[in-house]
Amino acid sequence: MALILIMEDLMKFNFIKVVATMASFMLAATASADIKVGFIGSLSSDTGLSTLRGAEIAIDELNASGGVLGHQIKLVTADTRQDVTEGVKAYEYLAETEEVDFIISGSIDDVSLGWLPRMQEYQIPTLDTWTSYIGIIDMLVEDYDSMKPYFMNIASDEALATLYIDFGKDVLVDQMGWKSTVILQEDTAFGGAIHGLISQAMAPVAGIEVVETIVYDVATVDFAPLYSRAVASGADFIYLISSVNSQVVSSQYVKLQVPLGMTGVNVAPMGQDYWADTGGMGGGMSTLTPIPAVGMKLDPASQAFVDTYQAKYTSRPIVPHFNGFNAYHGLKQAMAAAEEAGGFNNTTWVTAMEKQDLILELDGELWLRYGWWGNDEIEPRTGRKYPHNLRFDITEPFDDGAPSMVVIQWYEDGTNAVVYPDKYANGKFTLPSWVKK
Amino acid sequence: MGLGLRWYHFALWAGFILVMALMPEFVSKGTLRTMIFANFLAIFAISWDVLSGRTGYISFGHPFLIGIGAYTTAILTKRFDVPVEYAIPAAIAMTMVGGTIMFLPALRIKGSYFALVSLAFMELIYQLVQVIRPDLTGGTRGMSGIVTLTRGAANGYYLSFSLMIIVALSMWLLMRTRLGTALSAIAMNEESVKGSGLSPTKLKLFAFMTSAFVAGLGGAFYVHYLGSIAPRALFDINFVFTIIVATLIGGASTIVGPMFGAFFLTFLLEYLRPFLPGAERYLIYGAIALLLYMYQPKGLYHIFMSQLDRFKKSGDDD
Amino acid sequence: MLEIIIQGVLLSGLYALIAVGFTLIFSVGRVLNLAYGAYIMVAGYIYFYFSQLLGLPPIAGLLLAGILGACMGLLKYNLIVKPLKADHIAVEISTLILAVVLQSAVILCFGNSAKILLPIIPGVIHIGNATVTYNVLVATIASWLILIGLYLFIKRTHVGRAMMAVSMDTKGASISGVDIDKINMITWGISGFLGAIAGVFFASYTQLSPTMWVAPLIIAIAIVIVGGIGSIIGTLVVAHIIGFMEIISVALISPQLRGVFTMLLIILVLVIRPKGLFGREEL
Amino acid sequence: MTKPLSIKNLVKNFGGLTATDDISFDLNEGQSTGLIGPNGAGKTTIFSQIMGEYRQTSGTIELYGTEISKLSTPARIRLGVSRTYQVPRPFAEFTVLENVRVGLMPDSIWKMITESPNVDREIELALSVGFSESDLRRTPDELSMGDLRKLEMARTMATNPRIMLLDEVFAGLTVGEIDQIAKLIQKMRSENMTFLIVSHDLKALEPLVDDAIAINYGKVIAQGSFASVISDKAVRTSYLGT
Repeated sequence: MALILIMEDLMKFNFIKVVATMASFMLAATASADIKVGFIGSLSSDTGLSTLRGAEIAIDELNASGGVLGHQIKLVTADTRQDVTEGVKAYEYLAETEEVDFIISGSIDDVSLGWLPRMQEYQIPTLDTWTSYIGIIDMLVEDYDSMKPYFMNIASDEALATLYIDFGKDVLVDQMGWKSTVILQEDTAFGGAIHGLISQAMAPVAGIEVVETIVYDVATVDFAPLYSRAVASGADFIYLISSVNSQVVSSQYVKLQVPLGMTGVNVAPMGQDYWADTGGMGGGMSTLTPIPAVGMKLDPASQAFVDTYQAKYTSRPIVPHFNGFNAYHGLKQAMAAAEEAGGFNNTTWVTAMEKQDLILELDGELWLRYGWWGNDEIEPRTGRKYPHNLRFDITEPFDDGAPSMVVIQWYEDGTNAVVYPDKYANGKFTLPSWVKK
Repeated sequence: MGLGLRWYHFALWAGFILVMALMPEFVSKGTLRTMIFANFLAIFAISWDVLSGRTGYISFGHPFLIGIGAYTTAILTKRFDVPVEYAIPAAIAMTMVGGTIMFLPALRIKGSYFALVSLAFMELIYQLVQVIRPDLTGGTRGMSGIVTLTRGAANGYYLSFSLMIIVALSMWLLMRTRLGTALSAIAMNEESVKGSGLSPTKLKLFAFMTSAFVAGLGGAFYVHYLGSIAPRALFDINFVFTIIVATLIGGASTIVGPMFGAFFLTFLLEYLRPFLPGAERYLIYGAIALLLYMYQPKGLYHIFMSQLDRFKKSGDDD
Repeated sequence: MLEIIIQGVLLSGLYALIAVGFTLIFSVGRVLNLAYGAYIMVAGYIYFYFSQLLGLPPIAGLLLAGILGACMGLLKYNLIVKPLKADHIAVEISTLILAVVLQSAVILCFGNSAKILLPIIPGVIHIGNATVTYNVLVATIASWLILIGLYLFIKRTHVGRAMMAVSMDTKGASISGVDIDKINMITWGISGFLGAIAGVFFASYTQLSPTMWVAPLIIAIAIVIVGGIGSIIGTLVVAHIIGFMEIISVALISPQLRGVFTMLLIILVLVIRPKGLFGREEL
Repeated sequence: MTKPLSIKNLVKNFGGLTATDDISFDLNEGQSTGLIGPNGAGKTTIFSQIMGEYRQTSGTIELYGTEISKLSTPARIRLGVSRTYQVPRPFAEFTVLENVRVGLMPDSIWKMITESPNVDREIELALSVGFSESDLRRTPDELSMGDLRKLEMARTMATNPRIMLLDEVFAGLTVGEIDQIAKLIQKMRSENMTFLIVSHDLKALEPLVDDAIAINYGKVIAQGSFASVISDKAVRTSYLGT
C-alpha cells in the first residue's frame, strides 16, 4: 500500500514537470504561423556560410516583397559541424522540433548521405546546393517516389568530369603538349569518386596516360616525399585531387617549388579567401570548379546578389562560393514553386519545382541557367538521366545551359581568372614561374 | 542472491519506466528524437562504465568496440542481405572478439598506458576501415541506406528506450552482486584482489566481455537507427569525449550516473541549439563539462547522494 | 635514397621538438597532458594572429606565442592539475575536455577553414632530387638547438637537476628539500613554451586548422610511449624511428598506411615492452 | 604425512642480485615458525615466491605435497596458503565489511553472481580480529595503522587458509594492539593453523612460535627452536649486532 502511495507521489511530481515541458514546447511550436525554412550545413565553414547567407538574402528580398503565400519567411539553422551524425540530428531537429516547411542544405557529400534516409522518411522539400555526388542522383533514378522532394542545383560529378576531360584534350594535350600524368589523390570519398571518373575517361578520351596514382592520407604533414615521388614518376604534370587539406597541398607545392606543372580538382582555390588563407603561397594553382566560380564574369542578377552580399557581410567568405549563388536563386525558385502549388505538399510542390527555369543572360547570351533535367530526359553525351539535377550543358556553345564547370587559375600576383572553356575564359592557362617549360 | 533490494528500488525503477514510457504522449517529436540519442549515449556510457568506471581500465578507444558492432551489422545487412535478426547477434559476437583483442594488452599494462593503447586501437581501426576492403566498408565515405528498424520518432524512442532500460537494469542488478564489488576492487588494488584469492584476469575478461557485449548491442542498433555510418563520425576523439564525459558527469561506477549524464549532456547540447547554433555551443558545453568535472570528479550522482545523506542524517539523526 | 634520408631527418627533427615538451610533463609530473596538442594548435594561431594578421616580425610572433604558451601551461597546472593532484586519470580526462574546449574556441575566433602560415624564412635549396625549404631547415636546426639546450639545462643547472630528481623519485626529492610544486610549475611553463614553439613550426610546416591538434598529440604520445618515459635521448631516437617510418612508407610503400605503422608500433611496444624501448632512463 | 609447506633449494635472482640463495625448509602441520633476519635478507621475497607473486629462478615449493611453481596466486590460495603484507593494502573505498567480503568470495564469476554474500561470516571475521561493531562501516582512510593490520588479518583469514604467512604484523602497532593480534594468533594456533611469521619484534614473536629460521643475504644461517636460533652466534652478529 505504501508503495502505491509513493508511486503516486512520484507520478504527480513528474507529471507536473512533464506538463510544464509540454506547455513550453507547444508555445514554441504555435508562436508563429510563418513559413519556416531550415538551413542545414556547417555554420563555421565557408561553404556552409555561403549557402546560409545566400538563403538569408533571398529571404530578405522575398519578405520585403510580401513573403510567400501571404506569410513572412523565417529561417532556422541547424549546424552539422561537417559531421555525419550531427547532420542526422540537425535534420531531425529541423523536421521535428522546428517543423520546417522547406530545407536548404549546404552539406558536404557524406553529411547529405547521412541525412538522406531522414529526408525520405519526412518527405520535406529539400534543396542541396553543395554536394555534387552522382550517387544521390542515382537514388532518384532508382527510387523516384521516395526521393522526389530532393533537388540538387549543382551539376553532379559526372558532368563535371566530362567537361573536364575536354579541358584535358583541348588545353593540356593540344596546347601544353602533355602526354602523361601522375595522379595525387587524397584518401577520401570525394577523392575516390573524382579519381574513378578521371582515370577511366582521361586516358581513352583525352589521350593522357596515367603513369602512377599516389593516394595520400589527409593527415599527411609533409608532402615533400609525395612530390619527390611524383617528380620521379617521369610524368608531364601532376593531377591533384584534394579537398580536405588542399591549402597544405597547394602551399607546399609553392613552398617546395615543385618543378612540375599541376592542375586538377582542388577545393580551397575555389573560394576568394584562398589567397589570404595561404598567405599568398598559392600561386600557379588551377582547378576545376562548379560555377559561378571566382574570377568569372557575372550576369547582372548574380552581380547584384554579390553586391548585396558584400554590403551585408563583412566576415569571410568575402565572396560567396558557387553554392551561395545556388542557394540564392534556388530558394527563390522553391518559394515560387510553393506559391504555384499553394504550399509545400510534396506532390504538387515537386511538380511546380520541376517546372522552374531561370535563365540569366549576359550581353544577350545565355550565361547561367537554373533549370532541371526532365525526369526521363537523357543527356546525349553521357547517355544517362539526371532527374532533379541542375540542367547543365557540356558541349559548346553552351546555349542550352551553363557549362557544368569551368577551370580557374590563380596567378602568382594573387589575381585569378577563368581559363576554360573559351566562352567563359578571361585569362590563360599558364605554368608557375619556377616550372621549366 | 543478496542484491539488497528494497521496495523503494522497485518503486523508483517502475516509476521511471512508467514516466519514460508515457513520454511520447507529452513531449514533441523533436524532444523524442533528442531522447533517442540520449538513450544510445546512455548505453555507450554504461558500456564504458562497466569496463573503465568499475575496473579502472580507462578506455580512450571505446568507439573501437562500438564501431565493430556497427560495421559488422551494416556490412552483413547491406552487402550480404543478411536479415537483421541474425546480423545483430553476429555483430555482438564480433564486438566480443574485438573486446578480447582489446583485453590482451590489459594483461600486461594498466593506467595511462592502457588508456593510450585503447586510443591507438581506435586510430588503427579508423585508418584500416578506410583502406582495407573499401568495397565492403564503404571506405572513407562509409555506408548509407542501411536498413532502419523503426520509422517515426515514437517508435525509435520506444526501441531505444527499451534497449537502454534492459541494459541499465541488468547491469544494475549484476553490479549489485558480489561481482560488482570484485570489479570495483580491481580498480582500487589489483594486487590485493589476487591476494584475496580471486583471479583478476578472469574478472577483467568478464568486464571486457560485458562491456563489449553492451557496446556491440548499442552500436548495432545505433547504426540501424541512423541508417548510415561513416568512419569519421564514429572513430572520433569527440565521440570518445562525449561518452567519457557523460559517464563522469553523471557519476562513474554507478548505473544511474551514466544514464543521467547521457541525458544531461544530450539535452544541454540540444537546448543550447536555438540560442547558440554554431561553434559557441560546443564551447559552452565543453566548459560546463569541465567545470562540473573539476568541481566533483565523482559526478552529479555523488553530489545528489551526499545531499540526500545529509538530509537523511538531519532527519532521523542516524 | 638521398632524399629519403634528407626528408627523414627534417621531419624527425620536427617530431622530436613536438614530443619533448610532452615528455617533460610525463616524466616530471607523471601525467599525460592530453591538451598538449591543443597548445600546439593555439600557439600556431597566436603566431598567425600577431605576425600574419597584425604584421609583427616573425621572431616577435614566435616569442609571443612561446610566452603565451608558457602562460597556458602555468594556468593549466594551477587551475586543473593541482586541484586534481594525485589522480592521473582525472588529469588526463580533464585535459582531454580542455582540448575539445580549446578547439571550439579556435573555431569561434578563426573559423573552420584551414590557413597557411607564411614561411618564417622563405626560399628553397635543391639537394639532389630533394627540395628543402629554408623554413623546414630552420625548424629542424631550431629543434636540435632546443633539444641540446634542454639537455644541458637539465644536466647542468640546479633547477634542471631538481627536475631530474623529481622525475626519478618524487618523494625522495621532496625529502631532500626540493620544492615539488615549484619544479612542477617550472616544468609546465617550459613545456608550454616548447609546445608553443613546436606549434609554430608544425603549423608552418602544414597548416592551421581547428582539428590539427590530434595529429601532433598522437605523434607525441607515440614517441613518448615507444621511447620510454622521460628520456630525452629516447625521445630523439624514437622521433627518428617514427619520422623515417613515415617517410619510407610514403615514399616506398603506401602513403595511405602512413599512420597505421605508427599505431601498430605503439601497440606492439606497449604490449611487449611496457616501459618503452629505452626503459626508464634518466631525463 | 605430507608437510604443509616444503621449500627446496629456492633461488631468486633479480638481475645481478641474488635475493634468495638456495633456501630450503619445511613447515609442520600446526607448527608456528618465526622467520627472522635483517632488512633486505630476503624474508619478504620468500613470501612472494610462496604466493607466486614472483616466480623463483630455481628450486621447488610444495604445498601439502603439490608442487605449486606453475600455479597462479589464486590457485595457491585455494590450496590453503595466504599472506599479509608489510604495508597493508586495503581496498581504499570499501568499508571494513566489504574488504572482508572480497576475501570471502569464491573465485568463480558464476558463484559471485548467484550466491549471496555471507554477511554473518563477514561480521564474525571482522569482530574476531578485534574490530568493534561501529568500525564495520568505516573506510580505510578512517582507520589507524593497527586497524589496517587487523583488516589485513581478517581478509587473509577470509580466504580460509591452513597456512598463514604474516609479514611484520606488529610494525607500527600500540602495545594493546600487539596484545590483541597475539591473542588471535594463539587462538588460531590452538585450532591447528600453520604459521610462518616475519617480525622484527622478537619479544612479541617469541611466545607465538615454536621454531625459527634465520636468514641473511638470502641464505639460511640458522634453523631450529626459537631459543637456539636467537642464541646462535652467526645470528647474533648479523642480526642483533652483538
